Amino acid sequence: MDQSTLAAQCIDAALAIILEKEPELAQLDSVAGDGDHGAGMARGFRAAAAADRTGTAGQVIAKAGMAFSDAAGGASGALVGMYLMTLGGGLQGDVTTAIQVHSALVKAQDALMKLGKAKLGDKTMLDTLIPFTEAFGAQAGAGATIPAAWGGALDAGRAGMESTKDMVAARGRSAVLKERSLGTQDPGATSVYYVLRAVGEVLQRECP
Amino acid sequence: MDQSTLAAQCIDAALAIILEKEPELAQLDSVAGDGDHGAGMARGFRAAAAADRTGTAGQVIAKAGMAFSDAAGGASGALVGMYLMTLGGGLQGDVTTAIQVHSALVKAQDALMKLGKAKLGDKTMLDTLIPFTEAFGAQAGAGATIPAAWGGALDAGRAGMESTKDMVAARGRSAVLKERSLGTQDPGATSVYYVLRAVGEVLQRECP
Amino acid sequence: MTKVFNNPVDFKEQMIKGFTAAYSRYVERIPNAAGVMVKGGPTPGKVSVLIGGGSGHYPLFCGLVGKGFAHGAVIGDIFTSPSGEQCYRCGKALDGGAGVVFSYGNYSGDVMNFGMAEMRLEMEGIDVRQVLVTDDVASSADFDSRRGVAGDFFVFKVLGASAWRGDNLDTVEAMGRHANAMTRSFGVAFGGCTIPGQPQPLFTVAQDKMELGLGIHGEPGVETSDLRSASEIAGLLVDKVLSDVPAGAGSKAVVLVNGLGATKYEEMFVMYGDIHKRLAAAGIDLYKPVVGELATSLNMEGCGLTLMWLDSDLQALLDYPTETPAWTNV
Amino acid sequence: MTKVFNNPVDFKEQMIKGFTAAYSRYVERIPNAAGVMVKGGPTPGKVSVLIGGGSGHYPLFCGLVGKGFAHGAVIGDIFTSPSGEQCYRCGKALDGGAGVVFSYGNYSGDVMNFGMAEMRLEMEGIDVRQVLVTDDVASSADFDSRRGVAGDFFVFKVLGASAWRGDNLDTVEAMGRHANAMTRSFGVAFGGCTIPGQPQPLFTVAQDKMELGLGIHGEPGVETSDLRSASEIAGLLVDKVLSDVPAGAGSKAVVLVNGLGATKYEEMFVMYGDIHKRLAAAGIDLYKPVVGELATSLNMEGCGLTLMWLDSDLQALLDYPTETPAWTNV
Ligand SMILES: Nc1ncnc2c1ncn2[C@@H]1O[C@H](COP(=O)(O)OP(=O)(O)O)[C@@H](O)[C@H]1O
Ligand SMILES: Nc1ncnc2c1ncn2[C@@H]1O[C@H](COP(=O)(O)OP(=O)(O)O)[C@@H](O)[C@H]1O
Ligand SMILES: [Mg+2]
Ligand SMILES: [Mg+2]
Ligand SMILES: [Mg+2]
Ligand SMILES: [Mg+2]
Repeated sequence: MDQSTLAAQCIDAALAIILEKEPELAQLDSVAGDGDHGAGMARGFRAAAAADRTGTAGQVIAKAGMAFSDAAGGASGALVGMYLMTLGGGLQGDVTTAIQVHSALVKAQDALMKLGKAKLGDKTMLDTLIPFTEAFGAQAGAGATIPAAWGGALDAGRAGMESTKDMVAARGRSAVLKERSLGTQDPGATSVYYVLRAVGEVLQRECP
Repeated sequence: MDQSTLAAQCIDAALAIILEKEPELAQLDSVAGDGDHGAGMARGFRAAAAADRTGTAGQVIAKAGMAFSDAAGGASGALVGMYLMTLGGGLQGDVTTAIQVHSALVKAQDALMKLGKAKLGDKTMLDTLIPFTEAFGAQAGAGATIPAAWGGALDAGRAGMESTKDMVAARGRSAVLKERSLGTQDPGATSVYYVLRAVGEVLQRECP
Repeated sequence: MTKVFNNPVDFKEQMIKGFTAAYSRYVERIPNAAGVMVKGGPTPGKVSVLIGGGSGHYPLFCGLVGKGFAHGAVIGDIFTSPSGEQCYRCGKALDGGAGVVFSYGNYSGDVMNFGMAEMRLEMEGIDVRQVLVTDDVASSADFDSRRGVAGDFFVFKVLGASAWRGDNLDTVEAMGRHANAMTRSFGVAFGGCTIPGQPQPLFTVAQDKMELGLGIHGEPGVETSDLRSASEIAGLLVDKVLSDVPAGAGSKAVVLVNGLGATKYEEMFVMYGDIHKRLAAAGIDLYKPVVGELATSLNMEGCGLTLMWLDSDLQALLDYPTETPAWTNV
Repeated sequence: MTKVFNNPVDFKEQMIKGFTAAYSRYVERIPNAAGVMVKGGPTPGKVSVLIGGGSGHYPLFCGLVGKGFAHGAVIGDIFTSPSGEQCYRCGKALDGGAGVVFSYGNYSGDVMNFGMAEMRLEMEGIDVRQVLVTDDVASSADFDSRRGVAGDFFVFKVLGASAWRGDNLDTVEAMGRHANAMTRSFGVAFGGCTIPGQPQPLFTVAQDKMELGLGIHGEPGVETSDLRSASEIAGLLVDKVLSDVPAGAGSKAVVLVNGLGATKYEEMFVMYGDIHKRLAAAGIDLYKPVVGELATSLNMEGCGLTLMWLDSDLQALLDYPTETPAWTNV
């Protein structure tokens, strides 16, 4: 399978898991937010999956990101859209090593942080992303393949996601409600983990 | 006890029973009406009980009717107010016989019918009033005292009230809903019966 | 639920006090009466229009008092006609010497109470006319027996404009009757409202059902049906209203999609797209449509469609400038 | 419950279609964008004001587009900021050559998306300014971190009037910032709203409780308390708003009691009586109070109090004539 098809399959897998989890995400966002996270992520990935899929894997992801951003709207539309656009832009030409992927993941994460001005522990999607990307980097440094590094980093992402339960939101809509968000997992951290896991399954299956 | 005090006591008794039954009347009026019958009757009798109580029994009742009408508003405010005003006007001077009372009841009933243009069987308060007044007249004709005639006529009033359950409304707000009012006792027929019964108890107690 | 009140028994009086405090730039209290009138009172030598009914329908009735619209409103308790005494007092306060038109939705309580007030005023030499609004096609096959719902707005608007521009009593009355003859409404409900202080809504509707032909007093509809999509509801409303096009109607009509309180603007806009298309397809030239809350029923869930077919008279009166607490047009 | 919709996924687009069909006498669709603009588009040589945000808040945002008010509105999905792309397209369509002011409530999604649009437009040589509304005293002790609620209405009104009367970009921006600096709100909720297609409201409030410091996106409040009487709620709202009187405030203030959707007009009037008395007792000269629905949250039960303290600049702009679908003043 060529890399752009693989990228496209990852986007399809993300769409599938988000559609499946939409009610759960809506519910999580209604505790201290406005309940639209599930619908927004679904709109975003529907548009991403319908975007033009010509060009390199990086281009496919970047175009998906643009479509995502426009369709989803909201904080997560801007953030995830920016992330995907930067990720795509970071994946130049043929991508063969986990090191290459890690460098693109870091760039995308930096762009997201610059846009949203949040940091680790603020109870956002970054609490999934940052530990995932760090673990991915460690695996990549130790010479793991892309699917192996991805698969190996998921546990860190999951732990990060789960840690948001005990956090008080410092960014985004929920920040106003402070302690009210305690005890509930962050919707963005949750959706991002689901997407990472779904992408990991595609990589495992398609690049054995 | 003089007759105007007696009249005042009847109004107090009416107020007491309506306040007790207010939730039931509200509930009955909500089935095919607008739910305000309990509140309206309560407002009406509160005002009636607070009205000037000088003069003859007839004058006390007429003034209570004026106050009732103004405070209650709505269909029942106009109808019951008109009824009490006419009833008071019909009770001239010293009232000693049931025949005298019957003639005033008939006048009041006629005024109510003229104002509301309803007739027996239209599922209104008239379905309590008309049989009650007729039975009262029969007892009066047979020589009964006022309390005896009143007490003896109550069963006819109650039967009339209960008969409204099987009627389809032809007048008032509920008329629009037709069959939807079937099975529910008319709120106005119910409140009027409660008032007649409460007045009967006062008469029994005070004019033994 | 209705949650904001003090003692339910004082609800109406406190509401009038708050309303007149907020909108003293448009209205003033009618002394010793449950009513309000345009600031400065009636204009000597001109006809006045007195509207009224129970409360719980804001902006009906008091929100439509002001320049170019109604001269006054008599205010009953929640869903309860004002008493004959109050109608009398307000009618009397509003007479500028050229007569008063009473206008209200056709409910038996209102008919009796306004009727008694008319009798008293006529005895005092004040010329009173009555224009009853009977726009709800769901409520009866017989036009004159129908109740008044959101059509009140258009009929009052026409009456007010006619009086403010200086028409005589006969003309104002005739314009109002003509407006009513040209107005039709039909509504649906998805849930009942709660009278202040009551523990329960007046009626409930199952999640997957709706009521057809609702009133604006928390009465349930005349029929229950399955809940439909916005497009299907639009079709139903249009069909019902167009099933009874007034005799003599031209093609132009002003259109109102009215919310009853808890069915909100966005929902009504979604539905309005289909209503517009269907009315246009039926050959109707839609004039200045309005989507909003002009005749509510506390926090009832539901909405309705009202059309008033226009001729040049009615259109001119509809466009007559007004300034009131709830409605301003230039 | 939100009951009237077709496919929830198409809700926004169908709403925009219905809105523009109903109000084509005031607005037109911005081509290829989720937005509307005043009929005829921007005036060459004049500053334009673009407001926007998620939908579910009607008359915010699109209902306030028209002469004298906002030139355009960019429309997001229910409670969801419009995307950077849509903000960009609408901003671009609205530039009349003298620059564009973006104004919206301060929510992180809106800040990011309008921010990205600003960057793109500036790259194309269009001068863009941003006026964020931060009126909700409940949301933060830090003024600039507060979210925008019903204060949107006054800030937009001032911005629109300043632009329509021909002020330059610096002045329009300065007037808007000044309006925001002088505006404070606080709200309470009695029940949550339901997003179209969702089976449950976003939050529920026990019958005998209320939420203090609610948002207008169906977020619960910052604190739960026992349900109070109308008078006590009035006292609470006044106390909270007056706990943070802006520096430099004079004594005159325009007052809004805003309903969130399912708390109705009569309830708000009952409460308004006490609000008026308490504000007057605190030495405030109340200017043109409004009791109505100017910033809703679908069918949420709740209401809030907003004050904008006035000087002669703000008063003149507030009084500037407007004609929009949801607000007209002469
Ligand atoms: N500034 C931020 N930086 C990173 N993530 C954020 C930020 N603000 C919000 N988020 C994430 O976005 C999620 C909410 O997304 P969504 O509900 O779509 O946006 P909105 O708050 O506009 O309704 C949060 O759960 C959080 O993970
Ligand atoms: N035309 C009428 N004649 C006699 N009784 C009537 C008439 N219309 C209504 N009623 C009585 O009034 C009752 C309703 O009273 P109420 O709820 O106070 O008035 P409204 O219909 O104005 O809300 C009905 O149950 C019925 O008994
Ligand atoms: Mg959200
Ligand atoms: Mg009733
Ligand atoms: Mg009633
Ligand atoms: Mg959102």
